[in-house]
Amino acid sequence: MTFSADIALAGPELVLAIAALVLLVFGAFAPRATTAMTIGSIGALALAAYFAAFGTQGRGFAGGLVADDASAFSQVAIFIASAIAIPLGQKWFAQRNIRNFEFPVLILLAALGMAMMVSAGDLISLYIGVELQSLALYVLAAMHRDDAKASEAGLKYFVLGALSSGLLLYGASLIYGFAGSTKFDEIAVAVQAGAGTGVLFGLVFLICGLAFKVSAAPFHMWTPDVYEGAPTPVVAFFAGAPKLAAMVLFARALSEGFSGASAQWGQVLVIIALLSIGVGAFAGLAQSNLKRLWAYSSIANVGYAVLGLASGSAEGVQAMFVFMVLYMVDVTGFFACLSALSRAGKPMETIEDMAGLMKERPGIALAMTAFSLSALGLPPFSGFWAKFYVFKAAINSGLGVAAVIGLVGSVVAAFYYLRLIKVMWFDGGVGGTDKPPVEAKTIAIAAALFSFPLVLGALVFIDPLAKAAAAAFGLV
Amino acid sequence: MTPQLLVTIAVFAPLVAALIAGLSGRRIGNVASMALTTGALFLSCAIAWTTFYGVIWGDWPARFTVHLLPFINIGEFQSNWSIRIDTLSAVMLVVVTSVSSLVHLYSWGYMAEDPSKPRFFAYLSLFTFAMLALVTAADFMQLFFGWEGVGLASYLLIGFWFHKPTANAASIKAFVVNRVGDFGFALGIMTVFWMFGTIQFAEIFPRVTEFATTGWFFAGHWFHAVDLACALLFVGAMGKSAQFFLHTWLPDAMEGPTPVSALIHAATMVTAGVYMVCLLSPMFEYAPVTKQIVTLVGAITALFAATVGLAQNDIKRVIAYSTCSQLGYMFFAAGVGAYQAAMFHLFTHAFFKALLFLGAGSVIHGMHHEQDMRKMGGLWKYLPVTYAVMTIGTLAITGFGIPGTDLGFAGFFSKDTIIEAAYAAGQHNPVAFFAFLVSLSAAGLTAFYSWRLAFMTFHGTPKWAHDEHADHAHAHGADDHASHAQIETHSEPLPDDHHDAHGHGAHKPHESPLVMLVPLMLLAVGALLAGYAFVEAFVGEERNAFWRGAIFNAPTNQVLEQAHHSPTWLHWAPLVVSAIGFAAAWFYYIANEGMGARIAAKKGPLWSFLYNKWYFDEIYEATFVRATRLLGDLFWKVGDQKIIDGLGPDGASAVSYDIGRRAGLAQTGYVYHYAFVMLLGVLGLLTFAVFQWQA
Amino acid sequence: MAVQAIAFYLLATVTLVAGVCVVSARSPVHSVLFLILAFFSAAGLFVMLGAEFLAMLLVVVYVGAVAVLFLFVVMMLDVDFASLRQGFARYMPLGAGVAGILAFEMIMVSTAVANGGAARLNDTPQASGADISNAETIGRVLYTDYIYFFQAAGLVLLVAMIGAIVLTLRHKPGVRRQVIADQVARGPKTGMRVISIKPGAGIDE
Amino acid sequence: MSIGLTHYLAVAAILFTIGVFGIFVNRKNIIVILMSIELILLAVNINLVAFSVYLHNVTGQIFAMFVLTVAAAEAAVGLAILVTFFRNRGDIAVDDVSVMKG
Amino acid sequence: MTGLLSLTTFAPLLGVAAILVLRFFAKTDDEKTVSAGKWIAFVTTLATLALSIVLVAEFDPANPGFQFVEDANWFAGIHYRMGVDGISILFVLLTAFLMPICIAASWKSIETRVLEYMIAFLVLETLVIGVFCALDLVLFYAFFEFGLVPMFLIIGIWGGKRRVYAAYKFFLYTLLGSVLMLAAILGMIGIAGTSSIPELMVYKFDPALQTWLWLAFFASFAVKMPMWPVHTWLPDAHVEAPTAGSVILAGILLKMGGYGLLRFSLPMFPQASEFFTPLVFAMSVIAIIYTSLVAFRQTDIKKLIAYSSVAHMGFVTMGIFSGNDAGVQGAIFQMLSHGVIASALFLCVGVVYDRMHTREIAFYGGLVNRMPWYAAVFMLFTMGNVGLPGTSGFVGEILTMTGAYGVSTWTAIFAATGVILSAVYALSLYRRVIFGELTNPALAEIGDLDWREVAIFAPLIASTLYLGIYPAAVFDLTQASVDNLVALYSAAIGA
Repeated sequence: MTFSADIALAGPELVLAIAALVLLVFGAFAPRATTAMTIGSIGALALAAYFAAFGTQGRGFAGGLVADDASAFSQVAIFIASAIAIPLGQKWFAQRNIRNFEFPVLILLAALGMAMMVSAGDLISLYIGVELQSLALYVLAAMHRDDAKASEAGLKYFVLGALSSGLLLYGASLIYGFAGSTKFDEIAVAVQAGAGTGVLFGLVFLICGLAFKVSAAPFHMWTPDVYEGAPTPVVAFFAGAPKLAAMVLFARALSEGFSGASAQWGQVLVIIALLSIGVGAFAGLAQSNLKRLWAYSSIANVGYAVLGLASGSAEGVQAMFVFMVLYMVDVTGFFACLSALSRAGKPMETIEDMAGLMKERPGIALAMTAFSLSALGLPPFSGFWAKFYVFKAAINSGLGVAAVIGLVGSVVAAFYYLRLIKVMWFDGGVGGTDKPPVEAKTIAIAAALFSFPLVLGALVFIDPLAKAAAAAFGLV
Repeated sequence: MTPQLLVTIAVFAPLVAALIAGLSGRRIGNVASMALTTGALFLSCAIAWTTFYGVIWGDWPARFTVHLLPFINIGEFQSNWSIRIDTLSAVMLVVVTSVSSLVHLYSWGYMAEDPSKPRFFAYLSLFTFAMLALVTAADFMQLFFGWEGVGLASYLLIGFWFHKPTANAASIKAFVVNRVGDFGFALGIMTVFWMFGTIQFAEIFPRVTEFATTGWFFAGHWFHAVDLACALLFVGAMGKSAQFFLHTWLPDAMEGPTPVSALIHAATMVTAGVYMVCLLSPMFEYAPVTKQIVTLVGAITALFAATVGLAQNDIKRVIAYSTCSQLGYMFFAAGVGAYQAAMFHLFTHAFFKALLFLGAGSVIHGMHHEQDMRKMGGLWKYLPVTYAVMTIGTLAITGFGIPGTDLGFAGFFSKDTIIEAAYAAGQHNPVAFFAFLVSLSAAGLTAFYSWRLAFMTFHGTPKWAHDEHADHAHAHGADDHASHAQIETHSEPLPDDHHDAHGHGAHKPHESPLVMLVPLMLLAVGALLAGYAFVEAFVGEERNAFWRGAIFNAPTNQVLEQAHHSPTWLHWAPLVVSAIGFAAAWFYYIANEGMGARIAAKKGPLWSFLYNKWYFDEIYEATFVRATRLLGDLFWKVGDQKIIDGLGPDGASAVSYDIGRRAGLAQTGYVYHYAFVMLLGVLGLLTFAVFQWQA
Repeated sequence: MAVQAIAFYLLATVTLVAGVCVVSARSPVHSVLFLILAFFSAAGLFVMLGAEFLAMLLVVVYVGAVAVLFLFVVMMLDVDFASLRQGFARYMPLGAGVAGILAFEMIMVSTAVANGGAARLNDTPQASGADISNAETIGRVLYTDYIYFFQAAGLVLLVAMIGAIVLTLRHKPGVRRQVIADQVARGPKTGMRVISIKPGAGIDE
Repeated sequence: MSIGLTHYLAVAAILFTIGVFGIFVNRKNIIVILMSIELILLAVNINLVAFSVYLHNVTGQIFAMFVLTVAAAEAAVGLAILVTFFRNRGDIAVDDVSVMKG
Repeated sequence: MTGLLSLTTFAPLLGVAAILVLRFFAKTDDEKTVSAGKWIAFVTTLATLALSIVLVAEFDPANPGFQFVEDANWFAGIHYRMGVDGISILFVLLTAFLMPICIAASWKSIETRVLEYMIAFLVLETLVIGVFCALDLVLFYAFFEFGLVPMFLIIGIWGGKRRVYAAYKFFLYTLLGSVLMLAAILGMIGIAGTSSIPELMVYKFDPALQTWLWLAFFASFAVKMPMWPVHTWLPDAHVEAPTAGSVILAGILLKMGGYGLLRFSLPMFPQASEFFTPLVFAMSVIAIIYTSLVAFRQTDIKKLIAYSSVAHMGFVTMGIFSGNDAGVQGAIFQMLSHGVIASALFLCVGVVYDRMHTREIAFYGGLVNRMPWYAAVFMLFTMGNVGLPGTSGFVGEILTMTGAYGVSTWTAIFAATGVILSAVYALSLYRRVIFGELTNPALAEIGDLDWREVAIFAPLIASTLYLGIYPAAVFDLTQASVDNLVALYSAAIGA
């Protein structure tokens, strides 16, 4: 593998890195050219997506970078989600008179980190990718720096994130020491050869670290607080793409490096999945802040994705891919709705704020209804199909009981989604909501249309792509 | 006109009339509705007599079935809307249409003041249709249709005066008690279906012998197959014909207008049970145990109802219990195998009982809707025609006639045949012998209460001129043990809502209009002659030519034959006991007028027992009705609300919410707590790994 | 060997004790100082292992940059540190218990190296390639095999830089600052305003 | 007795635990929490270096180097966030008033 | 005639589109817009009815298989697969038949958010027809499950005082049941490798597995039916729902449970069905007796009728699991009949509710004095509810009991007591509401049925009587399919 070939493989990453640098410089000199920044960053993401989708595939940089169907699939998804976040956030910050040309740059860098994550073939690129992404997100979370909540959110996110990085690293070090390598393919060989329990303990730490990134229980505690505190468009961003990236990384690390131990990590993942589903379902019941509510919802949903992964089969990974993509649309759309809603300049964040929304803002209310029903897992909304894939995979891998528990959990969770719908549809409102910004509204409605009915057609395309992506991991 | 078309017209004419009168009675007016229904009934009646003649003596086929439309057609479960004509159904056609048409006519006068005449006539015609459908059924489904159809009509007619709470209660009671019977009936039909694989009479009857010796598994036990089926079906008959245990609705049914009582609760509907047993004689003949049951139930009813009849003061109630008792006669006749005798009694009874009821109606009408016999007396002067026909009816029901000759009222022939048949069967069957004893004693009781009625009403000193209020109070004083329904019974409301005005004492009783008297007289002719005219055909030597196989007797069943050769004393015995009954009634109510009232006033235990109808209503109220209410409340408030909802949805959601709240509390907002939880997670997973993977 | 052992135990003890002190010191300033001590002794351990380059790096980066940064922040923020120590002892037992179990399990895992893992094949430490120094060993691969990671790590630092600026850089209100970009962007259209005035109407400013 | 890999690993494990312990035992002082994280990373580095030299494989040292780099970056970001937090709250105690919980 | 089925299914959505366009151009909800919306909804439902009649006319009753089949590959092995057989076509017809009635019944009683209401009903119609036509498990599930949403909104927005509680209860209860079914569906797809219902009907699942699959499906359908003891959502939902909502709920939604049992449980898991027959029988007879007794004690008219619905559904489950011709046919017929009669009864309640805005039985009494026609109509349907021969209620009851008798006489005996009890509660309700003197002064001015109400009741009266007198018309349609089903079932259980 020549260096130029390696470079070709890293196309998307290079595009993003260069774009980030260029835009940073540009922004430093023209901080008010918001539109140009937006267009530039979206263009960069589009170009990166193009490279991801149509660039060459293979392993490069001594195995540190793997460009395959899985990375291509997830990178495209991540870039789209990032591109959506940019105008959403720009508008939101503009409304609060915060002009941050760094915002798109940070998004680009986070996207770059995620791109690294999904194409990591080595523990080191795993770690660096995770950190690149995480650091960008810490900053993004605290970016509304005059807001006590936002900085508290950033702080919590940071402290716990750093702790989780520590766990992850400790696991990585153990794996390195016991397997003799940081490359997934070599680790796989060592595991097959019986690298012993040391590697597996390392794996447990690694799983814990990654579980934090996807906010799976019991490493979920940061999620509600951070979701509540962080700026809504930022939440829209990091509730979706980073989780997809982390899940793909999860899948890749486990399936490429530890396929020989799938029985073991399968058990751990089932525990994590069920805990997440349980926590997400029950703890959400008593919430009134929608962002917190949706945080719990995301915990539960991640539980489903992890359950798919826990199946340890190609089908399970495919399910995870489909699930995460569909979920990403959902959650992005929902937070887009939230960011669009304010009453007399004050953001509407509690369930009670939504009273009578159906009369006042039927478009947004319908969109939110769609997202709620989708998250509830009601057919034919996208969330149903997401769960459909996951549970099918789980049941086919003999995780029937876990699947049933998960399904029952979804019924419990249904209550809080219904509550939101109830408030929007049944109750009378006080009125006086502000006119929603067109960006957020467009994104919200587009996402709602995707979650139903477009999803019925979209799945025809997503299904084979996800299948190919899952096949790239070489699981059976 | 083919016979098929004729009978179709006969069956459907009342329905068409009922529909027209019911749906557009207001538009076409009272008279038109009444004329239409009555006309339709007379048309049916004419056809019925034609059929009767044609089938038995004429050139009509002895039996034929008109298939109209498929009803239920699932595999073997084939049922059709059809009209089955044979001697049995022809007899019933005649009975039903004759009585019904006369009742229609009578109602012109009786209901003259009622504002809902079209509705009343529509109900009557509807009833007639249902009854005709019942008697012409060719399979169990249609039989059941008619069975419940007459129940519906009965319900509607009992509750005709819907403002009266008692009428409503009585109508529901009638329906529900009938449903209890239908419960058995339906199970019987199912048993028949699964046994024979069909519900068509024509297919079942030839195959009964196949099952005569086999068993049938039912409710966890083995039963004799045919016995079981017949017993279940007989439960239905008990309900419809107000037999012991299921009789309670019949007296209350007197809440309905009197013509209804005459038509439905005396002449036709209540005899449907008897009709069914006779119709199913090919089955009952192979059900020895059930026949015993039928005999026993019939006998007990005959005795029981007669005893209760002794102590009642409501003129209609007395006749109602009398009906009950006479139905008992019919049943044990059928039970001992003398189906022909049962049918014969049914036939004659229809005439004289309708006569008695309509006569009573005439009295009530004449007394301005007073039904309490204690407030009558000496009416013969004022209502001469009624008096005359009532006397004929009383003579008929007491079975007056001269043994050894062919002279006698209708009841004489039919009742004596039954008594003789019971005696004949009783020679080698203790149950039948019991029935025989009952039949004799009940004949005496019948005579007593029938003459008591006649004496209290028509003879003695008039009591209707007395001070109304005092008497009224007294009546209530005497009634304090009676059931709720009965207290309210003694007046039929005038439609124009002054029904609770008892102060009619000032008016003199008056004879009824001609439109009421003509039916009475026609029925009186029937009560006089029906027995004499048809005794040979029904139960005599001509019976085989008459029935033409419509009633089946097993080869071993020679009851009727033996009955004809019963000893001479037996021919005289009924007359003697009747005479005793008459004498007693004369003694208490004419010779020592007021003695009956004094006995009643003493409220001796026997009197109370009889007056309160053996406390059946009270017992049922205390058990079934109360249990239903209690269980309903229990299931609702405890079962549904506390247990199912409490443990199920409500409980689960409360628990879930609580868990959710606690989970929220765990989310303290402190970073170190979160870190702690994370580390606990690590620790937990690590420990899990240590134990799980190292082992 | 004994010298090595003594050195190891000394350094290890100092590292761990310093670690404990970092966590438990009353004043954050002391904590930072103990942190520096811990890094120094850890660097000593690295030297013992033969990884001189990393030892140097540890001292330079951590002691020179990170620890100083900490000190700087500690000094800069005017915090009443005494009050921040309340409640320290209350959860000690529970925390200590959990930490104890965790440590036990982790040591168990670490010692599992004796019966499994790639590293058990070598008894002797060897931090460098044949005939080259530790720094050269690293240098040979850092810009070849690991160029990708190296560049990415640079981006991580970039993010940190941007982040620090975004979060902490303040433009004081009321202070007029030269905005070169604005000056450059200023053209005739923004620099000039054409007002048509009706005769005799005057201008409202 | 000779000093082997296990000794280093044990030291790292204990140091790691101390770091972890520091995080949840320091109920108020965020700065110390950040320092605890540094301790954890140091433990990891000891692990990596020790493995590296005993594996005769330089990757571990490279990895440790990146960990150092990232740790520095983390410290920078962490302290920046801390400063923001302080500016908003005038305090760095994390348990006084936690705005978000439940 | 491919496409006809899809057209019938999705025709109501065209109405939805039309209403949306209308609303878009009208901008406001003024009276004219609302009225136009109502007419659009009404005409749409009528058109759907017409389509379904065409469907029935084109249907070949002699063919036991699925007809009008449409099949298109979708994704992940799922097909868009539609078709009807003798069993499902009737439910399509029933749905299409009741919908215009619902729209008409809501004409005046719904005053707020009328367009949304109409949309909800039209969407619901599509979903319900879809349930009966879907031949792919996943498609079926999608239709089945999404039906909860419009109903949730109908109860929640236009319902009574405790509408929110009722709506939640309805939704969550049903959802809990159906997620278990979803698990089973996924398992079946995994094992059989297909989600095609016709293929699964002949696929022979391992008997041990069948038990679990059966239970999961049963959980869903038992809640939907609803069977005792998971019935408590129904009275609440009925009481709170607007009249037309109750009509749909009782008339159609409950039938989805019975349909599911017929379509899935019996043919797909015959061994398990046979194994669980005693359980189902026990639950059925408890439902019949228990809920009848509870119904007897109710003080709310709608609740009483709701409980009686549970009892009547007990006959359905009993009939289905008798697994013989009479039982299965009876169950299907009972569902149809109940669809008509219960709907009519709820409409009867609606008539007085619209006038007096209370459903307390004690409030009424003596209505016959002022509303003779109403009394007559109510009487007819009360009698249908009681199961009087000549009304459609009878046929289903007697057949299901007959069917059950063939399997277990005890069951038939207990079920037959329901015949008595139904008379008790239905007649006492009738008496308390209709008969007696008109004592409540508030009722003095209450008016009889108007022409619109008469027009609503007329088709229901006609079908109650038609089905009661000539049920053979239905059996002719279902015969072939049911025979086939019963034959397969009997063969599978070796009976």
